[in-house]
Order: sequence, then structure tokens, then C-alpha cells
Amino acid sequence: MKVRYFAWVRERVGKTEEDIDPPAGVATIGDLVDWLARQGEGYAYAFENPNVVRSAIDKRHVRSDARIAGASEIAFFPPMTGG
Amino acid sequence: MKVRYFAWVRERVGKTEEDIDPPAGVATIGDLVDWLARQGEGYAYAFENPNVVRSAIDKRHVRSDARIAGASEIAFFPPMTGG
Amino acid sequence: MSVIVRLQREAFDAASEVAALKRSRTDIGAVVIFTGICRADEDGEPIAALNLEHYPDMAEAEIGRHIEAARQRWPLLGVTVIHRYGRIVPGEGIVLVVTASTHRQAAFAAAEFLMDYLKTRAPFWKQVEKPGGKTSDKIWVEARASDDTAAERWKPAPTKREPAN
Amino acid sequence: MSVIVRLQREAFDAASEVAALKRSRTDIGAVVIFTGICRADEDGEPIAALNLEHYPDMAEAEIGRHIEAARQRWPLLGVTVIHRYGRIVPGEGIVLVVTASTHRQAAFAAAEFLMDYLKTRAPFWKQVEKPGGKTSDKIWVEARASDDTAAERWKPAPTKREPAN
Repeated sequence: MKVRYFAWVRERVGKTEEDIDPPAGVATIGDLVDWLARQGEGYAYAFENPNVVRSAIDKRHVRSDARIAGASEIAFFPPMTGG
Repeated sequence: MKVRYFAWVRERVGKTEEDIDPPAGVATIGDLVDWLARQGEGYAYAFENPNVVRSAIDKRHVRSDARIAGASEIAFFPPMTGG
Repeated sequence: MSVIVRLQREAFDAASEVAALKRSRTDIGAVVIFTGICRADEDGEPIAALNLEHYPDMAEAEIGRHIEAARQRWPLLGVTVIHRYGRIVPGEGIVLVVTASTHRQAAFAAAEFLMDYLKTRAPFWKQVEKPGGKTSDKIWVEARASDDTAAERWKPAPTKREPAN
Repeated sequence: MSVIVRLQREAFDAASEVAALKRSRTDIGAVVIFTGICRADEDGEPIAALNLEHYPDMAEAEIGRHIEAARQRWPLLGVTVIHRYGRIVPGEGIVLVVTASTHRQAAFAAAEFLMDYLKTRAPFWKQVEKPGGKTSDKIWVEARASDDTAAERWKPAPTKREPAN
């Protein structure tokens, strides 16, 4: 599945997007955040406070208990500051 | 003192304004309405429901218990429908 | 702080009023513009025009007092109120309220406050002109109870009584 | 019912957007226009510009969903939302919301509702560019708790849970 990063999450991870293949057992957004946070220093920094980072599955806001099965695009980003 | 009439109060009285000299004892807006209502058919029609007609003294909204002593311009008009 | 109140017979242009209000200021973060427009029907009946009568001096004073009350209540950087009188045909603007502030909440609240008060306290009276143009087809618009209710919500707690109703 | 959503790098012109929304309609009695403007300072510090990053497809979908929610809630005759991205200098507009209805209450409420949601749910992120232009002087704007509070007030009673936070 494709993962996209925005704003300071993007800067910390060092990528705008990537294709990932998490192991079985990574079932929810929360699981995915835990797994990503172990993929290197930048990821650890980006997700150091997982409660701050927001997430979307297929362009809809979701909470950390949302299941990722069937998702084609997952996004992580800081709280929004538009408007 | 000068009295001005607006909208359907003006149409019923048949005047836009006039100078009046009410007798002693006409102390409040309510007294003045009672007195005006006895000045002819048009006045009686304009003030037939005194609770509907609004009033102002010197360009400020007032209630019927407001005292008219010292007023230079008194106005009577229907509920406002601007905006 | 720019405050502009104008009562005029002519049409107004919201864009140029906003440009005048913003001129040379860089601290404005939010502008709310309200335009009240003459509709082609009133209570389901077609209309040819609205004719607005007003009490000129009092209207200007009353609008000024409500702008002052809004400034006491919200941190405003600019307010413009334009109210037309005379004959207004469907599609034309009747009233324009522009409020500017650093943040949006103050601008929205002040614009709504001013409109609610203009509806119930500014001395203007609308008369409907029906198509055909007979004098008998001129009808004064009745005040709406919902407008009184809207204005009520801004009233302070009833500790001190105002002289007016 | 006209619904327009545009995400664009270029400046917008509120007057022409309103003219497009009103075109050939005579049932609109109230138009509310909100413009969010880039200020020359942020938290008391001068800024050179804001740089807005966004998530294009999701931003458009999310704004569309909130317009749909507003239409369910208020009798609207037209809605236009334009949100800019890229570099925006002080004095320029960032976001435009236009709502039209028969009466003013619906137009005001829908415009405020849309702005409160755009602030907290539309995927845009502002970065402040300080005067001087060093990379170290680019700072992401932090979300304001007051914006979350503003959005909360529109939530329905918590009988059914939405999937998102």
C-alpha cells in the first residue's frame, strides 16, 4: 500500500510518499504507526508523539483504531492549519 | 414640539410632520398617543392599536412611559422592517 | 479603525467598500461581508420593487450607536454599514455590512449582531410594489417575529434596564 | 443550487465569484462572504509570507463533504469555497467562503460552519516564512485549540459515532 506524508511529518520521515509492505499483525493505523516508528531515526522522530499525528485512509480522516485492510492510500500529517 | 410620522402611521395621519402644543397633563409618550388619537379620524386609525406603534424622542427609541418634557422632536412609526 | 455609515439612494459596490476598509492595513486576518438583496418574491407573491422609507437623522444615529456597541464587544479593525432607501428592484442590494478583525470569530459575530439590530431597530420601512403599479398594490411589509428573536439573543443579562423597548 | 470548490495557487476575486453565484437567480435574499487574509505578523512576530502545503485530492473531497453537510442542515441556494496553496504574502486572501440563501440566518450559519471545519479538518498546513529567507526561519504554524472548540459546537448529539476523530 501507498503511504503519504505531509508537512513536518514529511520533513522528519524525509519522503513525500512510499510503498510499504507491513508484516501480518499490523491491522490498524495504530499498529502501522508503531511499526513505522521502528523503521529508522526519521520515522521515530515523526511519530515520537503518536497522539499528535493525524491519519487518513483513502482521503478520509480516521482514528488510530481504524483497520487498514483494503486501504490503497494511507496518509499521516500534523493537525491541520488551513482556513 | 415637532412630531414626525413614518410609513403607515404617516399615511393614516395624513401628514409627514406637524408642530403640536398638547395640554398640560400630557406628560409621557403614552399620554401623547392618547391625546393624538382624539385629534381626528386619521389619528384614531393610526393609533388604534397603541402597542404596535413605536416611538422615538430626539432620534432615540423610547417606551410609552418615557417623559416628553424637553423633547424637541418626537416620532411615531410602525415596527421597523429594514436590513 | 475605520467606521463608515452611509444611507444612500444609489446602488453600492461591496468590493470597493472592502478595498477602502482594508487600505494600507496588514493586521486584518478576517473580513465578513453581508449583503441583503431584494428578492423577486415576498411570501410567495411576485414583486416589482421594494420602496424603502427611512428617518434619515435617526437611522444614522441608531446605526452609529450599534457600531459603537459592537466595538465595545469585539476587537474590530473596521466596520462599514451602507443602507439604501428609495426604490430597489429584485436582484439589487439593500444593505451592506462589512466587518474586519484579526480573527474570524469577531468578524462573524459583529456582522450578525449588526444585521440583527438593523432589522429590528434601524428606522427603515419596506413597502412592496406589486407588478402592474397600481397604488392599491403597495403594501407595507410586516415585521417578522423571528427578527425580534434574533436581536434578543445579543441582549445583556437584564440587570440594568434600557430606556427603549 | 450552485456549488463550486476550487484549490488554486492564484489569488481569487471575491466579487467575480459572488457575481457567478448570483447569476440569473432572483430568489437569493442574503449573501455572506468570508475572506481569510494573510496578516503581516503571526503571534506578534513579523512574517514575510505563508507557504501552504496541502493534500490535493483529500482537500477537495473533504471540503465537498462539509458543503454537503451544510446543505443538509441549512436551506442554501449557493456555496463557493476557494482555498489557496503555495506562497501567500501579507494582505492577500488565503480562503474564500461564499454562502447564499433566502434569509440571512442560514447564510451566516453555513459560512461559519464551513470556516470552522476548514480550519480543523481540511488538509492544509501553513508554514511561516520569516523576513530574511533562511531555511531555518521556516516554522510550521501550530493548530489552535480555539479552532477545535469552534468546530466542536456544530457536532450533533453523540448518538452515533463517526469513524474519524
